[in-house]
Amino acid sequence: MSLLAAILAGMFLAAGAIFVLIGSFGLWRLPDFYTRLHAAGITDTLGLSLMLVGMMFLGGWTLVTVKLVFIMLLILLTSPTATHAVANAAYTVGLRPFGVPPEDLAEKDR
Amino acid sequence: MMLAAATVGLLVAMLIVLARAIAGPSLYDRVLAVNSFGTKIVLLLAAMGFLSGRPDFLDIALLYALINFIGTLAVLKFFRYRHLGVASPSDGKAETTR
Amino acid sequence: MLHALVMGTSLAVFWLLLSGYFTSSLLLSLGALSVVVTVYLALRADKHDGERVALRVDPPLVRYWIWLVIEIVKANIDVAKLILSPTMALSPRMVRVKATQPTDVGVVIYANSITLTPGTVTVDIDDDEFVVHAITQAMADGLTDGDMGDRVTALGAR
Amino acid sequence: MELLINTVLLGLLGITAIAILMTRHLFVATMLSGGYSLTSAALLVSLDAVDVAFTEAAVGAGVSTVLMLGTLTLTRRREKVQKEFRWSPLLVVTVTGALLIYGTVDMPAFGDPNAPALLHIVPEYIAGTRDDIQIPNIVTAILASYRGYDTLGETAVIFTAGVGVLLLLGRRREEDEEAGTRRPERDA
Repeated sequence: MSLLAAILAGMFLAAGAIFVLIGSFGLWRLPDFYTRLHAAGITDTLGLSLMLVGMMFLGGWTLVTVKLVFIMLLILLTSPTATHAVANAAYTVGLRPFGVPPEDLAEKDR
Repeated sequence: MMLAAATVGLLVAMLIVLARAIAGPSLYDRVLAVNSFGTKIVLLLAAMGFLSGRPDFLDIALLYALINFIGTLAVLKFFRYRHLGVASPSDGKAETTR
Repeated sequence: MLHALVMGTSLAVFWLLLSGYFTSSLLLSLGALSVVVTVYLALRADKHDGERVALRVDPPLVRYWIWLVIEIVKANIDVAKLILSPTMALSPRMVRVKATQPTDVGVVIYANSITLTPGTVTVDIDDDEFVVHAITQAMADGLTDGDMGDRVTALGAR
Repeated sequence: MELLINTVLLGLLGITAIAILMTRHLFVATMLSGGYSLTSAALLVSLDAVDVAFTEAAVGAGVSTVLMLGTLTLTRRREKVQKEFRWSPLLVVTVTGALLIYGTVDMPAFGDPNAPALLHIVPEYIAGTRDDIQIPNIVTAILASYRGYDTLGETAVIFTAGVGVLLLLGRRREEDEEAGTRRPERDA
């Protein structure tokens, strides 16, 4: 593995880990379910992609990289669906969002 | 080196997310936290493959990504329709938030 | 027939890439068998519900992906700053966004793009309107000016 | 590094298990046990038991979560609170646990290459797999070929169990349809 690839891998891994940590921290810190959805989104998109790209640099041009690409595509395609499903389930039963002005909500939820 | 640091970061993140899964407060927070936990396990498995020098273990990470998605959808289908069979719209509102 | 051929070829490529066995004749023949069975089952399922979703990769879609990735990175940094700021100046909004895409696939791409971008999550869909939860007023405004929607419509998804 | 990962994963398992014990809410217990399966499968990967990890991921995190949810649709969402403390179950559990631990005293040390199970027939399997079965994965070769009848029996048992569960869950659904709409439960 060349030095450049090693440095790039290290940078991507570090950045990804930082974003994963920020996302998890947000999941703990934010006040309600709907805002926490966004924090989980950080982990699922940028944190995950950056870490996997870093690992691709470690793997080089091999089948390992192909598998990493598959994992990344799979999660990027399925995570919005899962997020929407959770959000939709919560909204359907009328879980009230924190801090949203009342004129935004449907009649039944006010 | 950086890989080890990133792995430690992942482990810390997993602890925080587990705390959210246990603390709740609503059911949906827990589902979200467990789903996010699953994503981190996928990353951890991939990182462990590289740490032990055997990246073939990625197959399991791939399987996890699939299982995690299917599991979340099954849980939410259960939430919305109260059973796992055919959906009937009248059941959608039966669940309270906690 | 063409459909079956394309599907079979892509499944075979997928199998080879995942397994990494290119030489053992026993394993290759087992892989080929599984491809044939999968194609047969998929064709049967096609007959049952008649819906096919074709995968399409062409320059406009690739351009959209690149634009989306840049948007996602920007939104990630915004939300990360928000989480780390000591005051956490949240101003959550629920906004309604019109989906102008003529096809189901277009609507799905639009809704998923909104959700994939941190800061905005599609919470509900009524016919052609999305209910979107945005974590700040600025994120909500960025969505309602309709740039992303126009771009998805311009894709001309069938 | 490996030690750190193992320790943290074991710690996570412990925390999750205690949380499952503490909660009275059955749905929460189901969610957490899904997380428990994911974690324990990661632990199995780090112990190099990849095939077991595969099974744990598919069965533990996937199928059993769905089965437990299916069960939850048939029952209440909350555990009944036991009023008085009963000694007999505690006694049974303690004695059984003590016996099991006593049994492990005779077992060979973890990873001992001279363990009896590894001396008798395993070297033969390892030597023979490549020429006899021509499958790269030794575990697969042993399970599906050397011990093929064994595996067939196990699969039959699991299949029977699955059919049984489906019959139980399926019957309830027909009853529901006959009874019309169901009364919504508000005990969640």
